[in-house]
Amino acid sequence: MQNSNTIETQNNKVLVVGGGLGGIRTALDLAEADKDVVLVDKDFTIGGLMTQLDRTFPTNNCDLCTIAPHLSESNRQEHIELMTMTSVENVAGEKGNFSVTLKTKPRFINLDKCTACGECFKQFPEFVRFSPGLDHRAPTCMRYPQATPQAFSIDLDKCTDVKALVDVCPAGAINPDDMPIIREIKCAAIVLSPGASLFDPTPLDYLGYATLPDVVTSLEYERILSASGPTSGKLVCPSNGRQPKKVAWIQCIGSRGLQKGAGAYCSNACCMFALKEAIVTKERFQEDIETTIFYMDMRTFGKDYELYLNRAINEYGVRFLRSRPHSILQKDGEDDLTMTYTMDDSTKQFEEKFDMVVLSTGFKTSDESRLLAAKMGVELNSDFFPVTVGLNPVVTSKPGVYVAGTFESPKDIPETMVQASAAACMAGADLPKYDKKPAEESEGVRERDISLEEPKVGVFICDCGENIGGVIDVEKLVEHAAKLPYVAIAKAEGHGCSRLSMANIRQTIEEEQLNRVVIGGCSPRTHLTKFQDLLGKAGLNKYLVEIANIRDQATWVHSGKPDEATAKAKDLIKMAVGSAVKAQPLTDQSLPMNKNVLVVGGGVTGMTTALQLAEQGFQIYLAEKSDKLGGLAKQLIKTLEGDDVQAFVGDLITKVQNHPKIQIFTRAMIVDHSGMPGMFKTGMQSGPQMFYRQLEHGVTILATGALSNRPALYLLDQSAAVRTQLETQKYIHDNPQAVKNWENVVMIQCVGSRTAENPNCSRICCQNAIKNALAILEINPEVRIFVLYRDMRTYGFQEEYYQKARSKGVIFVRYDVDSPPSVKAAGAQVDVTYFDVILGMKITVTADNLSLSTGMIADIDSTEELAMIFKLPRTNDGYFLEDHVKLRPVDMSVPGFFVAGTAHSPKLIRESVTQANAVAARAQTMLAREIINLGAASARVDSNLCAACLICVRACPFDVPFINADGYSEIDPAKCHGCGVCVAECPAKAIQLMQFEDDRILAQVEQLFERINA
Amino acid sequence: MITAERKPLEELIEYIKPFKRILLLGCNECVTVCAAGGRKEVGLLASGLQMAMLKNGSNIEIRQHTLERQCDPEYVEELVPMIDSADAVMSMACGCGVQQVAMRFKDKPVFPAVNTTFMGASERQGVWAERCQGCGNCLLGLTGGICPIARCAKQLMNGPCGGSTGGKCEISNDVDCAWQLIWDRLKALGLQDRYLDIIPAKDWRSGGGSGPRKIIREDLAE
Amino acid sequence: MEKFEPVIVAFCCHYCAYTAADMAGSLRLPYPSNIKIIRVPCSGKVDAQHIVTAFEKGADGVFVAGCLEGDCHFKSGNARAARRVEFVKKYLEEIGIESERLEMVNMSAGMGHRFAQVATEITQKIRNLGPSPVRTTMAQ
Amino acid sequence: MKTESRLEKVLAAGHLAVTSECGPPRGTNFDEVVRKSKYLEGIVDAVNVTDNQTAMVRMSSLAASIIIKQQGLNPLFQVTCRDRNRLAMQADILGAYAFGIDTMLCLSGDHTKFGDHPMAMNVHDIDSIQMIQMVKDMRDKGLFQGGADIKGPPKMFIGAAANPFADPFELRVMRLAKKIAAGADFIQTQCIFNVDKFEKWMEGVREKGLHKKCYILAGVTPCKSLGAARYMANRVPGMDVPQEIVDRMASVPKEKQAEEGLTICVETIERLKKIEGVAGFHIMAIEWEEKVEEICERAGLLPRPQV
Repeated sequence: MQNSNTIETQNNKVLVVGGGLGGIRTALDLAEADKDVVLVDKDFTIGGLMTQLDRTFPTNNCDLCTIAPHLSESNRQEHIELMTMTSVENVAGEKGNFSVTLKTKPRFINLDKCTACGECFKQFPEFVRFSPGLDHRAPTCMRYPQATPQAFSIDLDKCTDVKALVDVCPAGAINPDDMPIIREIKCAAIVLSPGASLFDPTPLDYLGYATLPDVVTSLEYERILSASGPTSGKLVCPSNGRQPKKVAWIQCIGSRGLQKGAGAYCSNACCMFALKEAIVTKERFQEDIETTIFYMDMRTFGKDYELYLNRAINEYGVRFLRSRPHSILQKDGEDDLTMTYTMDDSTKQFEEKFDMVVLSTGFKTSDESRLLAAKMGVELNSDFFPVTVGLNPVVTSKPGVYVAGTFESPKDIPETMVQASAAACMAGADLPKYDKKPAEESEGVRERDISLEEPKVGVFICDCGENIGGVIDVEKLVEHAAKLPYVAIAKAEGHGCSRLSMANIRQTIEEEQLNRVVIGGCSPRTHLTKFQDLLGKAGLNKYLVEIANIRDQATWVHSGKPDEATAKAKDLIKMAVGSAVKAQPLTDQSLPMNKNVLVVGGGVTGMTTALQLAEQGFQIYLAEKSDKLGGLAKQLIKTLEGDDVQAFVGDLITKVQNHPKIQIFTRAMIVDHSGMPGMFKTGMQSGPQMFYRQLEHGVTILATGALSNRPALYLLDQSAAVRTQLETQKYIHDNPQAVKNWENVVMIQCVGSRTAENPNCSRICCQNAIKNALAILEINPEVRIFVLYRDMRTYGFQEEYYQKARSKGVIFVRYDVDSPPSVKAAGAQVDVTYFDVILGMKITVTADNLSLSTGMIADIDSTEELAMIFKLPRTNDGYFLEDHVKLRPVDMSVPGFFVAGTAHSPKLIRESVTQANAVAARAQTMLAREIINLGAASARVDSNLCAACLICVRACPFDVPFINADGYSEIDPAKCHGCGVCVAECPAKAIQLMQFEDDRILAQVEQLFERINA
Repeated sequence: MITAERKPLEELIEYIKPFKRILLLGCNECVTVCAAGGRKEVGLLASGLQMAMLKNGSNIEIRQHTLERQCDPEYVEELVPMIDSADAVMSMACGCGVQQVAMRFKDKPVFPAVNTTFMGASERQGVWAERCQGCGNCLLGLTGGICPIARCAKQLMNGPCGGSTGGKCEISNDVDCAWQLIWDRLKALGLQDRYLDIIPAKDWRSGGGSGPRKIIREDLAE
Repeated sequence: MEKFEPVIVAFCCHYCAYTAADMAGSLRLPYPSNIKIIRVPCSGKVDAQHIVTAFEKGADGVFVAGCLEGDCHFKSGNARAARRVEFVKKYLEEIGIESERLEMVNMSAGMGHRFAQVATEITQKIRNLGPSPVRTTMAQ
Repeated sequence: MKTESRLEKVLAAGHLAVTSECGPPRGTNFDEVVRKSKYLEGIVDAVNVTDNQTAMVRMSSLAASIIIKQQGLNPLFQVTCRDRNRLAMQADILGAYAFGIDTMLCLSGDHTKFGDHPMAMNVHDIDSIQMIQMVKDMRDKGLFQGGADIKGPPKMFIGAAANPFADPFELRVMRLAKKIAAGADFIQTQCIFNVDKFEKWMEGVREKGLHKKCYILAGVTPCKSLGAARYMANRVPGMDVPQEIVDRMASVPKEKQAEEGLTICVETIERLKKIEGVAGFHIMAIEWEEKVEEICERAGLLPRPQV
């Protein structure tokens, strides 16, 4: 790209600012929905914060493997233009027609040529940057191996000998004359997800972060644990390199207004973050290490997060201290750290020694992003987070500009992903409707029929610059390859993946009429798709290519031993040829897409989704179990933030009822279901006569909601003075006079939640209590309100309402799960007796009103029935279980199914609305397609061999195989995940996994040992 | 289903030592289902024998073939074209299959590769348990659908012996007391008094007591 | 006879072990060239037959590498693989091949170091064991 | 009177009967049998002669019974279903009766697993209840099970075993009823340590009036040592030795344990005497025959009545 100011005219695209996980998700959702995206990131590679994490809660998965596909995916999408090292200079225009000036810093490296061979980095590490950007304490040459783009960048100012630098690059990719590029683009909408930075504890000298090397932030600890981190995964104290015996975490650093410069909000993710680090630490070192978490409230309010907390306590023996740390210091002549702290139930000061202390630092908006907001004309709140409109947290004060992720407010990865998708949905809706470009296959070349041909293999070997060529003699390799059976031609191909070479290979395939191709180069993980596309263009079935990974598996790891490297490369190529010879053309499974949508559940979530998708022109069937729309929200009056829920719901209902594209079924009951993703058939009975009809639809969205819990505890339904928070709210609203006469009000938290029967946290109750407490005080400032709680879980900005309630005199008293409060009837009132930890005595309050925070429980009956009919997984407590807790929070494991709102887990309205929009976006990625491509890697049963033994049926991790009417095992390619477990277990050898057929695997084995046997 | 288990390799090697060319047979019925002698096991055994023989210094040639059902002569006919190129046959089918092959090819030594164990049902993936002994005169109607012949260590037909403890058989804690099961069933069905009828001494003729058994369906038999 | 160099087949699952091997590459972590990787979608795809055949053809060692326990991208494939490896180990003993020649290992995609380390350790172990009995007899 | 059996006479006369047992030697030693039986002479009404007890090969119970008969005692000929098919059983019964052996006990027999021939086939051609029926028909109808006439049918006094302590407990009384219905004249029970549980069982027995339809001899065993008590408590299937018995054995020094064992045994008998429906005692002093006399003495069961 040359340095001229190119002026864009089209405004039919979305600008996404920030290439972190959220930005990538937004971009992918839009792109997969056939919408154009410009994704800009100021960094050298995309990936953001998550690429620095070792493992993530609550699955303790390794992130590299989970995030990598997403990154390369985003690189491939033809709808996405990726601009790294780029920042927003200026914004003009309005929703639907913005023009944005972007500035790209010079990388001094031509991305088209660079192969990330690393030569330049080897020679001039001091000024060549390979995806850098780690925090100062965790330097590592590589942030993660799947960096996108796979390219270096150069800090030319530091460069002393430019000539030498330029010459060192075998690909001639270094361009010292590279200039900053100013570019103006037009777009219809903008999504901001630049993320947030983390609180810097340096100024807090009493924590010793600046002076004591063994005091680290949670992210730094993460780097130390990470396999790709500075210590390559060895846990050691930075000061002395010894493995710590005692590690402590201090929560709420930079959050809840606790320290100078801290945000007044709760940073939302730190509790789980610390839990995870403690658990992973325990997992790895068990008895050898002691882990302690110093905290005020454990805020594990997310889906199944409470279980995670219980595991930390019961299984891993992580120690929890409800306390306020006072200072950390290192006494003279001691290596270890001394922490002084006070417990919340006494004023006594304690001292304890630790080898390492981890500060759970919270989120903070960065100056850059504040600047960005200013440029965008986005209004910020007192915490410098964007003010969002009404009940939709991704909508800013500036029409056409949307926000997602930690830039919007502190949050963890799943919520970031949800918001990212929601933002994609909102932004996508702003795009002008335009005719879809012709689908790819039309431009693709017609495929050559090779069924009658002898295998004719072409072997192309990359030197990948020094990477391969520098270690082994590629020409020798070519000679050897040429002699292999079925090989018609073998060539050296320089940088095989460079545009030039790709063209050569394509030409050779066509001229020589090759019918199999073997590439000797790098990893199929990163490059297979690239070469598959190439074959397609050359008129060959894309599954006829095989890659021998002679770079990552030979030259890179045996560089010191050229002979061995050569010998191994020969073997790898021989194996690849053997496998390629057996390769057969495969057709991707594909189905025509039915573009109708079935939305189950007519609450806020269901209606919101329905509306969004209807607006995009899709036919919606909205099925509601009860006789009217609105769901649980009908019982709500105001949100904590003061939005009028009834007005909102009423408006939503009218819109839905009047929308031509939405067909509503009330008293609807799903009775049967069949078909596959993109072409479902669902039977439903609805209306007073339970009239049956079958709907055809391509996508199913579950928004069946949850129930408000009502356990028979604390005289609920026995004394008139006892109400649920829901009822309290209504009562306050309807009887202000009565409220005026109240003297004492008590609220009990976690009623029927966080118990043995219902172990999870209901998430909404703490803010409910605060909401009602404040409302009561509005009417009757004299009343005394006692809130009996276990942990106050007012996450995010709710924390500020919590503080407000405290300052207004609401009395918060913690009770222990083992000694809950007791309630006795006292005439029209009730006597509530609780044990006050701080006073150390029992106290009885005669309350005019006792509000029970009963929270939510799953609608077990409906979810169970639907789960059975749709064959969907559920959590133990009866909520629908998403496919991937972190990366696919609203997708179900069965393609074509999505879940949103309280059917997923307890939520506030705004959170449900966000998920509803997210689901709309995810659904569009499917609905945009004309056909659904299911890939080719699926298991196939040979019915002539099948003994119907059921072993595959039992072995399949996804319950896909079944014995069909003809008495043979049948595997639906649309449902098969392609793991091959059934293949390996089938006693009749009746199953083969396409692309990984047994004869191909065995061919590799045979080829490998050919030499030995000969 | 008939269940079977592969014989120890040594025993099999002893059988085939004298031979150079082995035809290794599988069966796609019961032994496939109980993972003892299907195509997969045939492949595994072929490799195993190959290697083991190699260690004994002899390089043998093993041809693998799996029949749809080795206990039916028509299927066994399939072997005609390949039988001459083998010095001996080893079959992973149940005893019936092995004999069927032996009967068909009188001049070929035929060896069993599995021990045919019992008629069983699969309890779960990879677990099979004995359920029937083919006594030829089914008692299940009297015993709540649980067979005391196959499942009681003493084949007691009139109730549990003194060794029944905690629902388990005296011979092992892993074995359920058949009579406990029967009793529980009868109670569940409200048929307790069934138990009081004395089941008379069994006529074992139907159970093989009077030599090999045969079933003839006149209408079908030719 | 010149110094014995074993040939070791590594069946690596696409999502974790194979990625870890790539990472060992990009981190330039040397390990013995005796290791030859075969890529499979999931360690659960590795058939007992594949392993046995590898030995039959002359492998001195085999290892199956899957995701960390509980992290299998196909839920439980790695657990099944582990059970299968145990089964084949017993079979190898029957055949007269030391079961130490076969191992199941687990690693996450990030663990380039672990891959290199495992590769080195296993190679060393097989070196000490010497050539597989099958291979020696084949040689004669 | 169905038979000439002394045991039947004693019981019919309403006396508390006493039986004990004598395990044949694991060899050919004739005198060994004689020696053991001498301990019991005049002490008991019948001597159980076990049939390859605990599935260990011993001198055949038929031969040993004959020897004991020749010593002037009354053998109680035991036959299990484990080792013989119905032909062999009937043949032995004829033979036994020919030697004047008129009392027998029909058993299923311990499983071979527990003995010294675990590899042996368990015959179980018929089960114990079917055997009782068979013997009854031989006696009362004079027919072989095959249906043919017997010339001189064996007039056997038919005994069966019952274990009040095995599971399922509720079946235990019904099973007894079944044995009686099949033709059992008397019952010898498993050794009783848990008298309460036995009492519970007897309630059931009395409810059905079974104690009127046949004689129930309560089985007792003296513990030789703490080890023996523990062994019976933990190892022997279908045995119920309450913890307090074990503790009581443990509470005394090793050299006094045998004595304690005898005392417990005697106390047990005393308690059992009080239970309605108990018609006598079967004292199993395995390899301790010499003590049977002392037990009977102390339990006031001597002298034996003349009938």
